[in-house]
Amino acid sequence: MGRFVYADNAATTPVSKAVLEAMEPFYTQYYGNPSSLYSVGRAAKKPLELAREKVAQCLGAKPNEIYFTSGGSEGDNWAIKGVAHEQSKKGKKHIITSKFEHHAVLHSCEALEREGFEVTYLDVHENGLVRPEELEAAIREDTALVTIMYANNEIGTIQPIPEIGAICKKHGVIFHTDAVQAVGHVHINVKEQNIDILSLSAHKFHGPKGIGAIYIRSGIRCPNLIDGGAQERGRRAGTENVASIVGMSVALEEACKNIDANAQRLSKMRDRLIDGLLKIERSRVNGDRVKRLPGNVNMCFEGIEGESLLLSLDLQGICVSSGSACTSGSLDPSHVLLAIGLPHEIAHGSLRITLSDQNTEEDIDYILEVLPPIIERLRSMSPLWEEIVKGQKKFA
Amino acid sequence: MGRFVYADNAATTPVSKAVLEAMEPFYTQYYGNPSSLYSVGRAAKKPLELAREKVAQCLGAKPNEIYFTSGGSEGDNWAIKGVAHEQSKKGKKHIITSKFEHHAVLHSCEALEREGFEVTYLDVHENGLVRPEELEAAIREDTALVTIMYANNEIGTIQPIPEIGAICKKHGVIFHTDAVQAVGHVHINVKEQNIDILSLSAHKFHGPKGIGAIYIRSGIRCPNLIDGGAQERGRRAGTENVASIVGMSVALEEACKNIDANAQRLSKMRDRLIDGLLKIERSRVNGDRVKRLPGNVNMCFEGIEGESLLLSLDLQGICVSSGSACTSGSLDPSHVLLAIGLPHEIAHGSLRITLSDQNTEEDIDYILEVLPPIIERLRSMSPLWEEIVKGQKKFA
Amino acid sequence: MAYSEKVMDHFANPRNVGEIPDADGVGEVGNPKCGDIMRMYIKVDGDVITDVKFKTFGCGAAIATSSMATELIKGKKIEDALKLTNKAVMEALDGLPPVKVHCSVLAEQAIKSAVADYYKKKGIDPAPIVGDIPECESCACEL
Ligand SMILES: Cc1ncc(COP(=O)(O)O)c(C=O)c1O
Ligand SMILES: Cc1ncc(COP(=O)(O)O)c(C=O)c1O
Ligand code: FES
Ligand code: FES
Repeated sequence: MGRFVYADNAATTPVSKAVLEAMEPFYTQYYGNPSSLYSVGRAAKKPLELAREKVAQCLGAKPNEIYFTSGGSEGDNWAIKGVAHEQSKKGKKHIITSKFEHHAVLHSCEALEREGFEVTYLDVHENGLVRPEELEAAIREDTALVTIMYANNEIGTIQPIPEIGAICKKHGVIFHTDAVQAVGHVHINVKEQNIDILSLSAHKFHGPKGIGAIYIRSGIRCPNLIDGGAQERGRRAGTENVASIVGMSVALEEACKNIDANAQRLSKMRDRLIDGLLKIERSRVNGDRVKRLPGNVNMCFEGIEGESLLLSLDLQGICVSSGSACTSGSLDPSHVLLAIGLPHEIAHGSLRITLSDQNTEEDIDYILEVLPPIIERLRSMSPLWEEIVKGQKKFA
Repeated sequence: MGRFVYADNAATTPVSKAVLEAMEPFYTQYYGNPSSLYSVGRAAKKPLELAREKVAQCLGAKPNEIYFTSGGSEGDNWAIKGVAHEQSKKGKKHIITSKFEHHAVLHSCEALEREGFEVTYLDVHENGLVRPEELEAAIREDTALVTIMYANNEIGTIQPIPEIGAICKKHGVIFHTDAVQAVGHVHINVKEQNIDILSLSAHKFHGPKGIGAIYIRSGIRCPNLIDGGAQERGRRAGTENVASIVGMSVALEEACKNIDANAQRLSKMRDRLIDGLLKIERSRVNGDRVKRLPGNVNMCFEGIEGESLLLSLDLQGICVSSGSACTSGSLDPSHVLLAIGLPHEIAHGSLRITLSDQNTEEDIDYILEVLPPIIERLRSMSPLWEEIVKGQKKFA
Repeated sequence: MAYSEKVMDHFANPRNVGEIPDADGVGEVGNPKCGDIMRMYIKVDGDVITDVKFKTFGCGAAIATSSMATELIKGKKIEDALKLTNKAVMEALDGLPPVKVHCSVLAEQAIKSAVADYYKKKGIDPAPIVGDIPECESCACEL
């Protein structure tokens, strides 16, 4: 195996050394319960509040608008189910979202549909973008919530969040965004962008897994998902995971400090990779090429099945992912790729390469060297490819 | 400061060295998303399933009955709200619990009351124990759930769980127990004890904070609290916190291996401490002296206010608590002490000392040396004490 | 979901990949739902399968089961090849993750349909000899 390249940073990122070092003392020395009054408890309380300030600052929020959660999924569930239940008291039982949200959002919406809520799933079109005018047209008298992700986790497209925020504000509708893929990678300011609730997850920006945060604009009513003790000002119970919270804040601070430098460097690498892979015949890029996350490459190769592609890459030391049904164990290919209009057979052959600041130009060289022969080999074994080349099978 | 004694292990415990060592590789090497197919993902998946097996084994459950959560509060909310909502479809909208459950249970029940559920709060009497016959009498046709904690977090009393389990089984009612304080400290076998759902939290047995598990007997319907990805067989979404999960399993295995030895050693230490402190005039033990957790000491000293007592102890390097960690900051005395019939003034003067296997006989010596003079000093400053001594004020 | 070393070996170095231009029987099976396609070519001498090749569009398990299946029937009598079940193929691969069981069904189907094609070409009704070609159960039930 020549080289090891981890390029699945949208799935999760390695914890940085600085983050791990920041976490350790909370396991060994300051292990006290931060709600306790004595020394080892107080020693854990201050860093907890400092972490809250850091997270708030990175989002343009106030510290008392930040609540710590166990990750992005909890945040999405809390925001969507909470606001929906609260608004339904006023008879508002309509939710607007998009067709290609993360399952934490989609399945929360589906749970609400079973309770009698009505959900509008906005089209994301071929480029993977929600159209603000379509969103505005979907708003009704009884719309309780708009929930649109900041950036898509598979194809990396960045939604027109400020425009959506302005529309929601104009119509007095609460706006939640799942910003799990965006936080730490693009500039976010919840006040300027009129975001009412935002969920994030630490492990997407070199923080630990199992920790996240939610921003809830002060004044917005969003009943608890997890009731109990008085932690998080009574809005999220559970002994605080101080080590992970501190780790997250260090990771986020680091990411936000370097947003511009990383974005510039990564988008250059991304574009070089895309251009190189587009030389492979019958390949295509999924999602808008410009309005996308700096580190996101998502492509399809006709006649190729995604799982065998990623297993082959793994054998060469390259970690990437595929929206193929075969990887997920479900029979349907990625709902994201179907939402942007890809036919099943092509959606089956998708490849997602997601870079972080830890990747290098050499990584790109290596992928560009290794990938084309793998495609060739798999195609030579593929009965489908034969038909495609013979023109018996027509693709988009 | 002479000595440092951490004796608030019911609030949280320090992570053991072995646990921390077991966690580290998942931050630095095996950081992959366990749902991924490639090497660094697979390397995280196996330990995750091994951890599930260990946890299952410690509870007498099957691995596919264990789901990882973010802690005890999440587990309690999931179990109670989930079962309640499911059973309400059959018209069952009555819940039985006790007066001195943890707030994660009580506030979940209150949230359900606001939705129209009816809740019976069983008395726990002066000894802090639910009476099985009273529980049986409270069961109705429309009882959806019985939720009784395994051991109380303040006074450490251990409930008659096998009896309660048998009664619930007999009447076909689902039985959940918040076993956060019990797991790793007393023998639990969910099958033999007829427990249907059990929640636990790692940081009470030298595991990390922010991670826990729930056992749901196979066949029991308990809809999701957190919807989303296919993790935990589709029942609890969110990228798995592998490091903490592995840490928890190592901690639990260690605790369960040593239950008998620890219980024997700790209960001797506990009894020596109680006997020593009872020599202080006008002191009393809260909760049954026999049916209590091996490491739990909970006492009241008349004329003493809890916070000043614990701050004084902190100045001498002793970490203990008064009431519970999550209630501190509120003005009301502990609902647990009120539930066992203590008047407000006495409940205010409670002291909880909770030992773990890391405590020593020297710690007990030190507490016994330091505590009496503190009580004396505080009493000498207390106008209440004056009245008590003069017999103007009568206490129970 | 993790694959055994055998599966990875057969995936990385598949045996008998390719086509037989003058095959005596060709079977193509596929599942429109999950989009996988497997094509198997056989060469027959008397009642013995003397050569076999395959082409597969599918996941790692699909490719590995194709490869293993061809190994298991090469040089065997037709009647023995027809007895090969997807379970036997899976066992030979040291197992498959539960969600991948259906991929091995494709391999069993492909062999049977190649043999059926062989008989058809000879003007013999394959139905009584080949029997039912199994349906993939996974296609019907939810995973
Ligand atoms: C009995 C009991 N239940 C639930 C909890 C909540 O657990 P966690 O803080 O891990 O959410 C605790 C401790 O805090 C507890 O002692
Ligand atoms: C867009 C998006 N939302 C939500 C999540 C869920 O976050 P977590 O796994 O931390 O719960 C993820 C990633 O897994 C994501 O990419
Ligand atoms: S070929 Fe699609 S899952 Fe195996
Ligand atoms: S063969 Fe793929 S689903 Fe049955």
